[in-house]
Amino acid sequence: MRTITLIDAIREAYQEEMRRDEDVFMVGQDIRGAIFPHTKGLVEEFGSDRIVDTPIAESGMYGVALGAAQEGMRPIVDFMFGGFSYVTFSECTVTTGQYHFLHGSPRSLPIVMTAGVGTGQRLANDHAMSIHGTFAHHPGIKVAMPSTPYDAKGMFKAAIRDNNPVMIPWHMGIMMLKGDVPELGEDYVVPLGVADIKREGSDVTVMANSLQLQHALKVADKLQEEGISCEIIDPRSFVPFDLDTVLKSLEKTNRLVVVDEDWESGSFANTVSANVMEAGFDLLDAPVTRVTLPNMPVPGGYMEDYIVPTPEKIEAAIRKVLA
Amino acid sequence: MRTITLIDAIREAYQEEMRRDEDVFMVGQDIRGAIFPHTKGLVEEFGSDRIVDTPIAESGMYGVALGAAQEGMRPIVDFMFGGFSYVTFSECTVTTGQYHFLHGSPRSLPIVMTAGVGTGQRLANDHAMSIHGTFAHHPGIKVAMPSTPYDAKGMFKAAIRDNNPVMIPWHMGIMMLKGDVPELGEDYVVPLGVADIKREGSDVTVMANSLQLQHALKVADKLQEEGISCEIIDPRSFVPFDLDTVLKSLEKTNRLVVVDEDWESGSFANTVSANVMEAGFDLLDAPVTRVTLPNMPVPGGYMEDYIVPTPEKIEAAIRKVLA
Amino acid sequence: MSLNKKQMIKLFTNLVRTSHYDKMMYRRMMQGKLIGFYHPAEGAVAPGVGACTFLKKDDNLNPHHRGHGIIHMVSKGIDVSTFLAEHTGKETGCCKGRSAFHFHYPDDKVYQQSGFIGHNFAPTVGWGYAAKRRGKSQVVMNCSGDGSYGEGRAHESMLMCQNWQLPVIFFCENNGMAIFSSSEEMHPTEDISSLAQGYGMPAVIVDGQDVFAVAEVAMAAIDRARKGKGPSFVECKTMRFNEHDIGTPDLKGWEDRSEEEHADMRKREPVRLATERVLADAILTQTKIDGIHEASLKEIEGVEEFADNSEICLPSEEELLADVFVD
Amino acid sequence: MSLNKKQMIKLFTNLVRTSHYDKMMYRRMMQGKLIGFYHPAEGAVAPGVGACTFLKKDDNLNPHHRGHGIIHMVSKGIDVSTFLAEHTGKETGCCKGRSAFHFHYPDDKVYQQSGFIGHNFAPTVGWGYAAKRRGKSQVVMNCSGDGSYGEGRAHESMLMCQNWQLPVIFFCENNGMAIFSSSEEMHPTEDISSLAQGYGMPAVIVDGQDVFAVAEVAMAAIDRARKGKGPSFVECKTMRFNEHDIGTPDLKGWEDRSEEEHADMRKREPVRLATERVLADAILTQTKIDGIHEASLKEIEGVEEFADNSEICLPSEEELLADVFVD
Ligand SMILES: Cc1ncc(C[n+]2csc(CCOP(=O)(O)OP(=O)(O)O)c2C)c(N)n1
Ligand SMILES: Cc1ncc(C[n+]2csc(CCOP(=O)(O)OP(=O)(O)O)c2C)c(N)n1
Ligand SMILES: [Mg+2]
Ligand SMILES: [Mg+2]
Repeated sequence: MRTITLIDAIREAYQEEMRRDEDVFMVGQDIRGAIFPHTKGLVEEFGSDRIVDTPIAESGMYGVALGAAQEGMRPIVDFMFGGFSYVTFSECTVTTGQYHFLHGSPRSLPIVMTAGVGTGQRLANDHAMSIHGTFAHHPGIKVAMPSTPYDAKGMFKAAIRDNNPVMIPWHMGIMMLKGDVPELGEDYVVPLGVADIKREGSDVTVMANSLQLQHALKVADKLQEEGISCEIIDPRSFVPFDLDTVLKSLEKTNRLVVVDEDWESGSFANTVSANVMEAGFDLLDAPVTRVTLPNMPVPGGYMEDYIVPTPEKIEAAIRKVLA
Repeated sequence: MRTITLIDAIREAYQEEMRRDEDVFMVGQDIRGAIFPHTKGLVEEFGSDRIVDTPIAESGMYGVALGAAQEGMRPIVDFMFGGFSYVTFSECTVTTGQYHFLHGSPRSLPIVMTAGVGTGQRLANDHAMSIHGTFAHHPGIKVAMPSTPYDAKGMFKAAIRDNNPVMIPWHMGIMMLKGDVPELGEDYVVPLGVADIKREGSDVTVMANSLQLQHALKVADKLQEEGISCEIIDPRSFVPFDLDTVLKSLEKTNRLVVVDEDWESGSFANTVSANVMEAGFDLLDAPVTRVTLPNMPVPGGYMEDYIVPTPEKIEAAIRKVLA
Repeated sequence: MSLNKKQMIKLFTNLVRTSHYDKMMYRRMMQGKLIGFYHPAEGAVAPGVGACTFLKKDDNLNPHHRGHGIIHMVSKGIDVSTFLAEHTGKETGCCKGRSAFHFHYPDDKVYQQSGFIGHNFAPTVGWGYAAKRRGKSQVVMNCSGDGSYGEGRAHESMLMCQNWQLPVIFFCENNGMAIFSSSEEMHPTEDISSLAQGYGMPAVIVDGQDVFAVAEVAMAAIDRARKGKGPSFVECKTMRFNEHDIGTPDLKGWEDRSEEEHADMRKREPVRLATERVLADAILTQTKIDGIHEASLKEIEGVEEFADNSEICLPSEEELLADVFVD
Repeated sequence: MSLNKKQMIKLFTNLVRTSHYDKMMYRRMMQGKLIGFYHPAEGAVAPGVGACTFLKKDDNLNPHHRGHGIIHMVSKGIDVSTFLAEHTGKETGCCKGRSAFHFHYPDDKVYQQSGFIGHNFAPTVGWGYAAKRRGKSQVVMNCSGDGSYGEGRAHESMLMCQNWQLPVIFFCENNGMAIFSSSEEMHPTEDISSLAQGYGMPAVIVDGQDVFAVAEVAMAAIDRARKGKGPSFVECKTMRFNEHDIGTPDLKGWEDRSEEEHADMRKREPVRLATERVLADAILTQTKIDGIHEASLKEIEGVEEFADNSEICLPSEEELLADVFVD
């Protein structure tokens, strides 16, 4: 095991998969110069016909990926910031999601989409919004987000090998988070669709991902001192979603808090809540409680800091379901 | 009272509001020639600088509305089919929704967006998808959808007078539905944010809108014969959402079925379910049960017919929550 | 480039075939025997025939939505029996009856028919990229209407294809109309192809009623692209004889298109023009021509029988859900 | 059109003021005294000054994101003390400290600074539509970079503004770069303004380091638009002296921009060029020039004090939620 950052783990995934398969390539804007460090040094190794920079033209840029995937290649398309995917939204949701199924399911579209997402830079809404919930609403696209360097490397590798379109953003707030990953050369993947219990516990189940997972783990440490035992589940994938792991945990805890850095209305948190209610009503001793962004555009400046889910809000939600 | 169709009711709303206020105008594609009949005859009365056709350029077309609204006008922008809003999605969700709030809330953006939505024409996904759930996920935009000619006229008038951006699609499956509306000249609005009990009942609450409301009413008639009494609530608005009316109904029925013609994952139905659970857990004798589109692109052809929520599926859900 | 006799016969044959196909689609739609809608191509069959008759199997094709691509696909040599089956919602359809008009012939390099106008442009860059990267002499024939060039995606695609000198033909079938909107009103210059100037992309304008003229410029553009000389723009001036899609009124702006306009258009019906030409040039005799019509009608009868004798399949929701993703 | 002395002094003064403003923003960012990021305008102040100095209050302005619009807004005469307050997250900011870089001066007809490049183009059509419909002689100055013209929205906007002959100036500040990407690589022709040809829109190219030259072409374009003669395109060839935004490496493609390139650029620093010109033409004396610098620095000191003495406001979630919609 070595200790590396989440963003370096993502880069290792690209490198290993591009070495393994000639058809894997990346397209984005300013990725050769590494506007975010997940693409640092890649152009030197793979050349600028596999690390492809385009004009500021998101539809054309995404079109490189879409057309090449139809031609049997395996593109990774980097939107830079998650919100920029909205600039070519019809293609990257509807066109992409319906391609396989609507055509009678003869050919799939192995496109990986990625982008930095989330708050923390105080840049406001269009540079701070989450996109996993929006993509999870649109069928035919897998959606996942890693929370640790280990998961990041393994999940990006799984996404690149997946024959379906996968949207896998990474949270800018944990880009420099360090963690253990296997030695270089040890090939591993973290399968999409499998949740991970990041901490075992017995009193309450907390579902959280990415930056919010880090917050939740901190809160769990603190509550442990009071004798409150939190089980922390990282969904890792939103589509497909591993509901079973959550239900199993609820058999023990009977209480669920879902933390989701996204607007409450239409959030993935709500999807979890609704499904848990339908599939596990009798398991619940308290209503599923959600910690999300309030239904307002994410403000920039200092105001960002206290609109987002914080350890304090997570703690309060946990205390509420335990009350 | 007169009896007119839903689509004619919408047109009357446009006419009356455009006569009342010079700043109200429409922009779209082929609206002068009335590609859908809600704009029939408008250009003759209002001229082609108020009934504005643009090239096939959704961003530019939406830009007419956005820029004119910033200049203090009150545009109605018609996307033709709901899915076409995705072609300029960043503008009509993020840019529009954040305009007022992010700028410190000094000026609002009175844009009305509309489009035909929904299944029934067997044209498949991109021509058959719903958009109310997606828009309801994005803060700063009101979202509503009428279910009857009376509501259609009153809600479109309310939307045009509203100082906020409003997305108000209409369902193609009930475009020719007839119903009573007040005489011409009798000015009325149906305020956004107020749900309507379309049928009173005591055993189970069913929330449904648009075409699905019609289905639900039929099912209620049928079940009445068996002595099952359904209370049917039309939310009318998704944002703002009138949760109180639902909770109040649950005090009586303790059972809720939410019908929503949208994909299950990330649907408005899930938002209702999650909020009802948090706000009314103790009112529920059974889990909130949802009837939605399955998480797959909407197929065209004959297959469309039995993927959508049907009276049969609604009936089954009602029986399930009553079991 | 000048066409030889064999090429002219092939073009003429495809013109006859495709115009019968279009009529068949029209007839069936009127009979209630098609799913969804149909955008008739009458008057505008020559561009697609000219563009596609000499494409190779490995060349990428984006068929124009007018005629739902049948003109282009038949001309390219694709078996369209599964296309009609799809349009009738049958299990034997190219998309198992799930797609309405969104056909898919990946082996023949037809990947999509988007319901969103202008959504052909973005993946075009990717097809061109793949062709270039793999060093194959594959070309991309990207056919769409004048109206589609309103979309910003057209710009992004032309820009990027010219940057990278991709083997792409921007083949614009300018019928002067987009639903009710005339291109005079919706485009600021006389020719859509003036856009190409902005990118330094070569452009040519051709009489889109003359299948032979179209084929000559298309072949030159294909040749150019195949030799690695980059993209070009071909604008065909063509016509739409009927309403936009069956059942929609036939307006310009908000008024009926005039009788005169219709009468004028009909004078330049492409099959008639081509027939006059092949007779005048003694390429074909009237007997041969009659034979071509007969064979076409026969072919189409077969396609209709295949579709009509196929089943409607109604898989369960579970089966469909299992088909959303592959393993 | 040739500039009179008063106009030249106004331009020179704005050039000095705005370049000090830009330096102040740079300094504060380096000191950790700004929210978010800052895209320095050094080397590229002349275009914004030339474009905006003679706009009227009622003219619509889309300021370029470089310099976060401060060049353009100061030149238009907007009070930017609330701009710096916003960029420091204060309650007195033009957006109550909520926006980071998304400023808003609706009374001065500056409606937005989008975080999405190219999102200036769509509402431009609406501003032009409103101006035309109301029959006012209002013009729209739409300033953005070479890179922004990659976006399809640029095409849709130019197409529609030309169709409707709207009073819009497409003012392209071509610094040859977009983050790390050179316009040589990302645009297929020498000049971005070649795009205008596609729409039959008049275009002019000007030395963007020469504020007086820029002002002359800008004034002509404004005049044209104000007289109802339709849109036009102005391309300023300018430079970016620093990295894209503070802290990002200064690369071209993926390699450092060379020392030579930097040295060459600095030779054409716009304030120096303008100073030489006003001295040579005896428009201003060195003493007057010194006075202009001093006054600018003083003005900026005031703006900084205002921002620094303002409060950070932290309203409650409820207060904020109540501000999402108006009644
Ligand atoms: C994004 C989008 N906008 C609008 C439409 C509606 N629409 C369908 S066909 C069409 C006209 C297309 O015109 P053109 O490209 O000239 O082709 P033609 O129909 O004239 O052959 C329009 C506006 C659409 N399908 N997609
Ligand atoms: C839609 C979108 N894509 C990409 C970006 C990232 N981005 C910010 S500035 C910029 C470069 C803009 O270049 P240009 O328009 O030439 O202006 P310059 O920065 O050179 O002054 C890019 C790519 C963005 N903000 N929005
Ligand atoms: Mg056309
Ligand atoms: Mg630039």
